[in-house]
Amino acid sequence: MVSIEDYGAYETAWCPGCGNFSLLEGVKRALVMAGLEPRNVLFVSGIGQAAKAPHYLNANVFNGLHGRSFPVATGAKLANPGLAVIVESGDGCMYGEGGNHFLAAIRRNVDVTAIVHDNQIYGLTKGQASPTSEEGMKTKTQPGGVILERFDPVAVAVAMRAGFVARSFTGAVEHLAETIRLAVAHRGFALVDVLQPCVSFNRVNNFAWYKKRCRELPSGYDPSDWTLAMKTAAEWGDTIPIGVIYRNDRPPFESHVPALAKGPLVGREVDRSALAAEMNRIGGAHGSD
Amino acid sequence: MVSIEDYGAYETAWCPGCGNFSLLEGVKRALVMAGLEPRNVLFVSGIGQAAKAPHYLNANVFNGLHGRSFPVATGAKLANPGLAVIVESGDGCMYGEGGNHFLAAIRRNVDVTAIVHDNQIYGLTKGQASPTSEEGMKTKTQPGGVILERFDPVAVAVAMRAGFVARSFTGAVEHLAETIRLAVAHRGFALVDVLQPCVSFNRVNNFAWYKKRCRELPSGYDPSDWTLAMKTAAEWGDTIPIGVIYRNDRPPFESHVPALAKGPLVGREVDRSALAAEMNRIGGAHGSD
Amino acid sequence: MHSTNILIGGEAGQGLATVGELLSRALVRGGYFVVVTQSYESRIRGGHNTFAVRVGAEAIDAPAEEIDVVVALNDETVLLHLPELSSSGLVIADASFCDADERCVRVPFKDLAPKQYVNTAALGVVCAVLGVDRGIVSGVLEEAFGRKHPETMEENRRALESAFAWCAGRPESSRPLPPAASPSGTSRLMMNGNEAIALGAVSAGLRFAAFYPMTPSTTIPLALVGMAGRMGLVVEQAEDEIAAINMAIGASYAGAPSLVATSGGGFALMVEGVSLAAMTETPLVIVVAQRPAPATGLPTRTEQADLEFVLHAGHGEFPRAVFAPGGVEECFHIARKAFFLAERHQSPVFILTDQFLADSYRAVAPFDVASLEWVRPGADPAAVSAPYLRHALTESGVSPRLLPGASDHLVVTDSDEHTEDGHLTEDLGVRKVMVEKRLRKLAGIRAETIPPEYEGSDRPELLLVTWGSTRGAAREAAAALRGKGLDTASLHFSQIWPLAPEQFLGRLKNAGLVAAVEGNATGQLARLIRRETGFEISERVARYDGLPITPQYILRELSVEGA
Amino acid sequence: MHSTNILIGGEAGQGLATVGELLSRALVRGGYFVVVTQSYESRIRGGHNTFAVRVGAEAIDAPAEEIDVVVALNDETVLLHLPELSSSGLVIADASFCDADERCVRVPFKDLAPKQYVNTAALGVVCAVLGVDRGIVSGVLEEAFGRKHPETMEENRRALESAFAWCAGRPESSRPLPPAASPSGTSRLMMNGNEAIALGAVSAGLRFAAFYPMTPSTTIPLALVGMAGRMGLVVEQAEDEIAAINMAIGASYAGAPSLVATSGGGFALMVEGVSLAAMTETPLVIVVAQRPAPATGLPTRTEQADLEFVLHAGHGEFPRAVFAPGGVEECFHIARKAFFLAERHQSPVFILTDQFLADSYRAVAPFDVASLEWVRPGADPAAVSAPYLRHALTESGVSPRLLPGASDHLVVTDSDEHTEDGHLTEDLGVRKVMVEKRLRKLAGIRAETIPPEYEGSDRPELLLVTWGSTRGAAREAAAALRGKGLDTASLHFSQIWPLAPEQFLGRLKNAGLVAAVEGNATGQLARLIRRETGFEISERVARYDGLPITPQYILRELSVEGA
Ligand SMILES: Cc1ncc(C[n+]2csc(CCOP(=O)(O)OP(=O)(O)O)c2C)c(N)n1
Ligand SMILES: Cc1ncc(C[n+]2csc(CCOP(=O)(O)OP(=O)(O)O)c2C)c(N)n1
Ligand code: SF4
Ligand code: SF4
Ligand SMILES: [Mg+2]
Ligand SMILES: [Mg+2]
Repeated sequence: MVSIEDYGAYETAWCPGCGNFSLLEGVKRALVMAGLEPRNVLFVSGIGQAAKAPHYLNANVFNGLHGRSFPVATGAKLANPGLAVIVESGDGCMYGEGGNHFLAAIRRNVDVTAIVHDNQIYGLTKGQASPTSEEGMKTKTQPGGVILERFDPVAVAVAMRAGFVARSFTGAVEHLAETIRLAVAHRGFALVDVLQPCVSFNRVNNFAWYKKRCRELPSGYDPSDWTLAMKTAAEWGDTIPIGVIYRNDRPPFESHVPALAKGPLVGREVDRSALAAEMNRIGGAHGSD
Repeated sequence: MVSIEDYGAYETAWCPGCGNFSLLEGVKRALVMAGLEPRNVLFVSGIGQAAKAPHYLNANVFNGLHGRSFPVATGAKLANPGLAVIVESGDGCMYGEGGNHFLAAIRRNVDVTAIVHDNQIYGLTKGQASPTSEEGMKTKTQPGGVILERFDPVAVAVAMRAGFVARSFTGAVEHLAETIRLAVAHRGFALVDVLQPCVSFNRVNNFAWYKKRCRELPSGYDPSDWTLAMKTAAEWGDTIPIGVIYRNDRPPFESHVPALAKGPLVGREVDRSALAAEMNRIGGAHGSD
Repeated sequence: MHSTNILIGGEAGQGLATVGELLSRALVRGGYFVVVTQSYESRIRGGHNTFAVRVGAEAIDAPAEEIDVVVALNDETVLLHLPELSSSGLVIADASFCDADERCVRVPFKDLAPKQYVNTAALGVVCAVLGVDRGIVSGVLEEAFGRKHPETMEENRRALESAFAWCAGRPESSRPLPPAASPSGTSRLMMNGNEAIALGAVSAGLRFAAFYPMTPSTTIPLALVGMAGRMGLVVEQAEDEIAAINMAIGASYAGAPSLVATSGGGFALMVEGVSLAAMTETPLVIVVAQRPAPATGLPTRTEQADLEFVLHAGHGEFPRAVFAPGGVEECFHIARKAFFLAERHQSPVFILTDQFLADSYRAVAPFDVASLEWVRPGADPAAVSAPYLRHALTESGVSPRLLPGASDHLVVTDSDEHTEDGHLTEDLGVRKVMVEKRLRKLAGIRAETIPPEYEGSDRPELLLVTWGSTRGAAREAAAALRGKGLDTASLHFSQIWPLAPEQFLGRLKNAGLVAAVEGNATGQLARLIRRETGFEISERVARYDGLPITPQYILRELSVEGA
Repeated sequence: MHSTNILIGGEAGQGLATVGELLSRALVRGGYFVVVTQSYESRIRGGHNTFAVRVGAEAIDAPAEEIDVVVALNDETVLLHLPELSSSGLVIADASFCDADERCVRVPFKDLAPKQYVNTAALGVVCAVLGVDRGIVSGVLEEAFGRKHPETMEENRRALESAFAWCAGRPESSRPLPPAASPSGTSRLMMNGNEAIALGAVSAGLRFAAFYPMTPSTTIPLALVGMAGRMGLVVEQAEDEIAAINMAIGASYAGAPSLVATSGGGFALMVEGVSLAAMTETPLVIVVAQRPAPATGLPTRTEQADLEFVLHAGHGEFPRAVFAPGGVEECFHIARKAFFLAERHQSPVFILTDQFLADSYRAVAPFDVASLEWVRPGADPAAVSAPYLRHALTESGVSPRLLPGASDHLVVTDSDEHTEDGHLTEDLGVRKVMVEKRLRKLAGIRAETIPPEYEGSDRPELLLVTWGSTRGAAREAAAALRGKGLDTASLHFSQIWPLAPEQFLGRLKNAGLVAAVEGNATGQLARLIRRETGFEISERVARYDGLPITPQYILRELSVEGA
């Protein structure tokens, strides 16, 4: 039986009071609830304050480039579907630099879970607007206020009929842990956008701001109803719904790939006689084809 | 008065029977209807069969890299808002390689018109799946059929509340020309996704396939109703709605930029005394700041 | 070197590549050697394309310029290529295309076959003219269409027959090839450079490839896709090149030997990923199929102008290997070597090819796949003590690489500078030793450098230096010059980096005159050699018009008497 | 060279950079010269950061290692930096941090000021210790906080005063600076390298900049954003670096002089765009602020390891210029030159800086902005005949560039190979002349190459070769060696490409021993010089631990007797 201690406890490079601490806690609890052992978990992250998170627990870790965690996770999962692959990074990383991969990850539907530390700001680079920053928010680099419309990852993911779309909040650790657990259990792409106060740079969307607005979905909410989900996703104002907003049971990418029917790619032998046949086919040897 | 002859007539490198020819015709007609002279029009394109289109009419042309036409257009428009800037490229270019810029263009809402030749295939590179290819479509590189879910540019654009979102079809040149005219007239980002049969590589979505499905929006359709638009955008099956599916009147990016209040950036003088003040402010000279 | 050069010309969409491939296949099956040069435009229909097959009874290794037989699928082909026709050459064309020249074989195609079988008839005519065995041609045709389009096979057969019959009555238009040195029925295969790379990669254990389509690289993933199911590969079309390289890195990290293939502009987008592979010490094979640039350039033509770019691609300093196979067989062997090297030194390894070689079919002896070994990624977890340090400092710079999930050892790596255990660090002392650790790996890579291939006397008057696909042209030009009495040697680099000057510097110094023969405008290998050895190569043969370097081009550019 | 080195240390978030900046500003206003070295971690709070101010009464140009005054905002600072303290040095710290060493000035901060004004008190103490005029310090403080936070000004003032008062009673802890050579009230400005680049760019006519945040480049767009409204600039944060460079190319094409600034990994993503700028012949200035790599590396530290990368970035062959300013004033002038060069030769121009220089405040004489010219993009449409050919073949390779919309002439350009009118072509003859046209521009660029700066005797025993930000350290090391009787000279490259060997080869040959001093592990400039001249630089001083090269580091690495 795996326990929360198996996931360790480490010093972090985060600011005191940051929402990242609860997020880390929520992730660990979810993994324990899921009964996953560290050796079978792979965290893939990008660059940013959020992206440091996997360094603060015990697991396999590939901490790659800013914005590029989805493709790395995709490659790793396809090579070894036995790993539980979790992508964890910030809003800038996943929706800004990595925007195109976000779209592709939804469409490709590989069985990875994306946990986004959404603090609506670029933390590590000291407070520029991120894609999820509110219109009008003032920063050093946007002194006149953000002009671009806020990117709503939940709305876009629902519009694209992603397999699993959820929102949570670091101020609700139980909810967060449970949501992540569900996301990890989901077979296919799963998004958990986590509202996470940044005490150093985001003075607008602070803990109180989120706390006041976040409202769990009513019991009986049917996440399989796309129209309802789209309407729910559009709510972002005095109330912000948290929970599993949309889900469907599209089979994951892996289930369509013939080569994966026989198990992971890792550790396979080369079938030399099959290879000889391929060589002859390509080379047009008599009678083959 | 500008006439269609002003836009010239050129030999193309397209396949006989391709939908691109009607699309070119529709574009020219729209420009004439809009009363735009070639010298004031800038086409920005990427790479692909579609992206060659601007070479086949008279206008200013920046034919850039595969996938990168939005940022080039953004820069050019901000430098000289006096130009009517039209982005014209293929589905692979705009939604595949250029996916992240597509998201940003919607959010940034610079006054550019995007005309996408959506043939649901990569034409120039000989028939690989594009983001808009139908699930299950077989190609040389997807011999088992496309696994990824079809990217729906219209649905995503509506979900993101883009300023102007339309769909048209090369088999309806009048409709196409009028739709493009409206898009060009719209102040802010405007998308016209044009269904365009590729006779060489897309055997599924051919002229007849589109012809049978494309249905103009009913008169009285209210494109300012987001919920309705979202529902309409979701229709893709036995009928495919064409027309202006969604629009709003968010002011364009340019209207928020102080430097553009005084006109185009092009041709401005350097204000040397203002510069001296900035130097002293940065350098901390006595009494400035 | 006796050879016959056949050029098939027409518009894109007319099926000339199919005619060319079938002709080549028939020739290879007949025991001949071929060198195919494909020249096409960046469009799907129209324009002017050619498919040239140079045929030799003995081994040949370069394209030729003079044409012996033109097969013209349209009138433009006649117009464009008559000037290149040898005096005893022939043009095979529809009667309506060609009348001005007595070298025309005016074929009444509409009498020989219905419109959609004219290409088959043309194939028949050219085979008959060359004296290719009819049985071989129809066998090849059968294999190509018999199974896929049985309904048309009868018509195809008939078209072929009427072509042979028509030719039988025109002995004056016969240009029989000399008998093949190897008998008909030989087991030689026909393959182009990209197919050979794909096969070599799979034989070396490739399990994962990601790509975004880009000419002239796309036929590598295409070949892989073609065998993915049967060989157990995952070959994924990515949303862009950045995704492609990052996917491959992820797959390799997890234990699947991985490859990406692209061309210049696509590779430009992968550059950050190259640096990531180096920092995380993830094995990765990157194929860059060169085409003329800058930017989109000439998408379907050939060039060798990305050597310096690939050699320095990526921010920061790290070891890499760069190969440039000189022919199709070498594509296979170098692809294999690339995978082993990448795994052994946990570094990015590059294969530089180009459109000419990528598309150039050749006759190759079958590879001995029955005895070839493959890469087995990762170390034995049992042999590793706890705590496991993914980036442990070692003398060679190479640390034991475990695979995630394979044991209780956790595999941690980071694109930030990291401690031995893979976690990010701000310790500047660690930084220093980690830089040194990574760079130490270069010595190991250098110890395996393929020596450049030298051919010629010990103190030649002229030495031609080449890399990559120009190997054959330079060797043939050197032989031609020797034939004319100029003592000429050739030095070919199949590996560009790391260079091992002790392998070749003496050769450079011993030559009277050294000329670098490169498919670029600035002499990139020559510059590199000077940087590494101080030796300045004074003469250059440069080509950058999108066409491959031929022996004749070299002779012309050197302006050697009577060439 | 007499100087005093003050190091302020503490955690991120403690405000040490503010203390450092105010101290530096006060010193500059007092007529002193400063060289600031900032060292920080890639985090927002915690860790260990330092801000070192080296002060001289005469011009100084390099960081120093030995510390004369430590200002410790936490106890870790005392621990870490005591070993670097000179024997007559001082540690200014809270009484609770420091007791073991008699060099400690144990300040009872809690008696001097409330907690949130302790930094101001520390500023007061260090200024008092150094003998900085109290009026100047309080003026600087007033300017910094007076307008923005008037409510706290009184407390700030009081903290400063009690600090001065407390020090007045402790003459033994006084380390007065020698009088400044230039009188107080001098008009010298304080500025770092990135600010100087931003100002230089705007003075040269910059109208558009696009960026994606990346340390240590971000302060360039930040400086531009700060003046955008008043100077009429558009400065846009892009969705990624690919967008940034393509936006800048679009803006430049349309007529706005444009810049992008980034660091290694971000630049890696721009590489395809570089090639596009070259192919479309669009002027573009690209600033690459170097930091340790590969991959994410050490995001906030310094290095000079992207020279070869930047020099060869982009597929295909095309001309470019690469600059590497040696100091803050040069950042301004080189930024200006970059814009003029980019416009004149319609090519990408690079400025290579690094974290050290980017963040290094210096005292600089105000630039003569009242008389400086700026770039006026585009040719006169009236002087161009129809049909307008954007890429007309010319002897210099430069074609008249018109701006779209400025006249009836249509401006057409293409990332594909194109004809003179800018439309895409498959004509291989055109290809050839277009390659040559573009490459011809290099001669024009080379004619403007900044000669390397030489200092020393004609036949020195030792010659130190540097580029970029290491200029000052090498010059100071050379002077020190001369002081010790070793005839040492220095040769500094502010332009890396194109090199003009006639400007410097003689210097290299005339020196007894040549050492390349570079902030990288492989000696990139040395390799380039060998490639271009054949001259092999045999000695190397390399640094790659994330810290800037200091004069002391050079002396140590050269292991020169008694250094
Ligand atoms: C290619 C590239 N561009 C830019 C950066 C600089 N960078 C590092 S983190 C970051 C933003 C981080 O924001 P986010 O992802 O929201 O994470 P947070 O710090 O807010 O948790 C940026 C721009 C980089 N490392 N690589
Ligand atoms: C960076 C880069 N990657 C790949 C390519 C190759 N490429 C050229 S066009 C194209 C696809 C074109 O598809 P689409 O945009 O749908 O245009 P179509 O040809 O279908 O009109 C690709 C992949 C390229 N030119 N540049
Ligand atoms: S900068 Fe913001 S997000 Fe990052 S650790 Fe600090 S508070 Fe958290
Ligand atoms: S390939 Fe398809 S899209 Fe391109 S020109 Fe031909 S038919 Fe049209
Ligand atoms: Mg963030
Ligand atoms: Mg398409």
